[in-house]
Amino acid sequence: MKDHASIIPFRTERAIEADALNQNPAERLHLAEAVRMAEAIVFASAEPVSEKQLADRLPAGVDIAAAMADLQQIYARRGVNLVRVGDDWAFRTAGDLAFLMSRETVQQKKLSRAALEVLAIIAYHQPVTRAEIEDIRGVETSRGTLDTLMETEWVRMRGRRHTPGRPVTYGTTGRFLDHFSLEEIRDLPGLDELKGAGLLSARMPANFSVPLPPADPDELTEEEDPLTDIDLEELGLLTPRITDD
Amino acid sequence: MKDHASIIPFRTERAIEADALNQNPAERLHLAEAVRMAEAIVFASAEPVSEKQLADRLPAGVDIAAAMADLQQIYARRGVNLVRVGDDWAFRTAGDLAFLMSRETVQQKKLSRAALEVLAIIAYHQPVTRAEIEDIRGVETSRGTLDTLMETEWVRMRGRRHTPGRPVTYGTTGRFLDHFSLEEIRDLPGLDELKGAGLLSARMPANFSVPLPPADPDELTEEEDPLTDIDLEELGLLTPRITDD
Amino acid sequence: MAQIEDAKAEKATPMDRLWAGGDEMRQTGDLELVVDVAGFEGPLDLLLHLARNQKVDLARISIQALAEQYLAFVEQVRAMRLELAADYLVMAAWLAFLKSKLLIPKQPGEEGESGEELAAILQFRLRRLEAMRDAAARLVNRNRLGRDVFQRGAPEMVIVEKRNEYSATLYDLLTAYASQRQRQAVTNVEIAKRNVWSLKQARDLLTRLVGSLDDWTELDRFLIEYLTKPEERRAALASSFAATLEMVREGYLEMRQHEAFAPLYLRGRQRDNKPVGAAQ
Repeated sequence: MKDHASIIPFRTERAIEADALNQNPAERLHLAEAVRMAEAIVFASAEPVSEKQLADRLPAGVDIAAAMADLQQIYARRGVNLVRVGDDWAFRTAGDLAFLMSRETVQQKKLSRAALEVLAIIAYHQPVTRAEIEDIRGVETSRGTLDTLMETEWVRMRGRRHTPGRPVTYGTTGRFLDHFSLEEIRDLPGLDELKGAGLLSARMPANFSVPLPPADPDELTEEEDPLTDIDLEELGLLTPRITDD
Repeated sequence: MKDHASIIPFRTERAIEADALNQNPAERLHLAEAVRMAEAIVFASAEPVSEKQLADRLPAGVDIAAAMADLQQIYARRGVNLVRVGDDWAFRTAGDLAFLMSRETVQQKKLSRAALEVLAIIAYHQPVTRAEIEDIRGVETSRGTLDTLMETEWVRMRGRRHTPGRPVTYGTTGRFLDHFSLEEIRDLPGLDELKGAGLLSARMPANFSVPLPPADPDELTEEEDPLTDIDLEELGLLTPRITDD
Repeated sequence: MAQIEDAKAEKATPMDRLWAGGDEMRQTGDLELVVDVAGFEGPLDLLLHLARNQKVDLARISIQALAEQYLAFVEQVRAMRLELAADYLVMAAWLAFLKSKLLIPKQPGEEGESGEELAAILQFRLRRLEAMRDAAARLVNRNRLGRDVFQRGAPEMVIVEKRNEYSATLYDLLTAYASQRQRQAVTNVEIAKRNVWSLKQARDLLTRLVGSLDDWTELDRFLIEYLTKPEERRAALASSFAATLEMVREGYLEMRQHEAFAPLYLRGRQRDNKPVGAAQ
């Protein structure tokens, strides 16, 4: 069953012929066999394998360095490469295929009612601060709701308002337009359209209005300052730079 | 010094040339890249990888079967081989290098003779019920034996037989195939011969070779007297029963 | 007795019995057989062992001779007053029955299998068990994972990143917005209230504005530049007036009015004046 005597050579006839010019065939076969053995040993090992460990297990007299150089060459353009880790040898996924080693799992989620409300207010009233959102909704907005909206990538921090406390202003993103199939933010229906669609009562108070979002939501208004790196650090969106002197 | 390395290709140039005749170059390149990706994915995993998992991670439209056939051929004579385990694929050290690898052996759990016999019966007779296993062995199977086999994850409950009492049926798992280096159940050693000889039947098949009867079964030998019914009754053999002193 | 102990041992540590034990030659001498009965996996196993001792192919074995051997074995065990498990005795009885059937040719019209048929069934069972035993031996000698053949020793983990994907329709969005705004608009009283100056707000404002004034000044004039909406002005006046009264009482302000509905004049408290509610 375990007929080790007949190890199948894996080199092509041509290769052996070519080699015969430099080495005698027996020697060449010997090295080729050692390469296969080293391949199996490195593959099966939980840790990178040192040349000493290989020497202990390969037949006596094998040129380990030559065998490993062979093996490295063999795997050079494969999906898996033989690499040096310190002085040891190990197989690793080829660098250009590293993306295969991470995978995203996507979970479909529905936005909560609160998140939808906040999102809509941000869309219509942008640039809008958290306090203003709360004002419009008449309830506090939980931190989680805004986080969720940021995670959707439909909402972004735009800048900071020129008012005491310099509150952060929120607005929508290009992804928001994409997701809701809007060409531009001003395509959001206005008061009359909402009434026409039956979403708003026809008898709203006279002073009730639906704001018209800015034509170009990417441009900061006069009341806004751009976000700086320092702002982002404060908001916990950038890890503070370690300044070493 | 290391120039010999370049002449140990995974596949012969000739083989690639031959392939090129059948496919256009772009298609060929596409498959070659898919082969590299599949190689990286399967190589990275200790456990067999299913074709479904591969399909999920390779570019759409790749002919997985063709890619794996290619890869299997590429590795056919290397120190590490690509093996099929049921519908899954795995890299395993080459079988002929067992003599080299066995020093890595971790002390494995040894199965009792009874457990091994039960395992063989489950493998060759699956789906098989406990009663059928007991019929084949002529002895009760202890609960522990089946538990041990289930623990190894080589054996699983498959379902229930459509017979009165709806007994549970047992079968082997992918791990069983993997452990015993089998591609599929049909590769069990001697399966066809056993089937042909009728030795995998629950009951004696009609064509089972009946022992040669004596030349004249009706004729008693000289040492024999005919038995009467009274003899049989005296011996208590007409209705087999347990005699205890 | 040995068999029972063995059975217990198997239950306690099922792993400890080596399958390899089956390869050991069992003793065939009668005495050893008796002692070794615990080593058999039941009567069929014992029969198979006896059959192998006939040293012929199982297909050509004499079932009759086998039955006799088995019965002789059982007799010997009983003579030694050792107990045998029930299965062994059942098998003995069945074999004795088989032997008798083999001796008497099947009568026409007789029910059940003939002796030959029963012998064939026994032979089938023995061959099937032997086949499974051989199969087990072959299986166990294959290249086995973790013994002869190895998997990747340092598997590279696939990092799984979990990401949430949200979905909502424009309709969801608009419905949420419209109904929320409408809800707020209907319970709109708060919006009016928001424009009412609280006493404290009015007082803070007055303190800031009036504190440094020495001359009589109309109250309205302080407020008019702040208040553009008429409804706000009314509310602000009311709060300011209340705040003014409070501040006069506390002696920070002085206040006067010539007649009803005439403008109200305020000024900061004069140092020489006594802090009394002069204008009341």
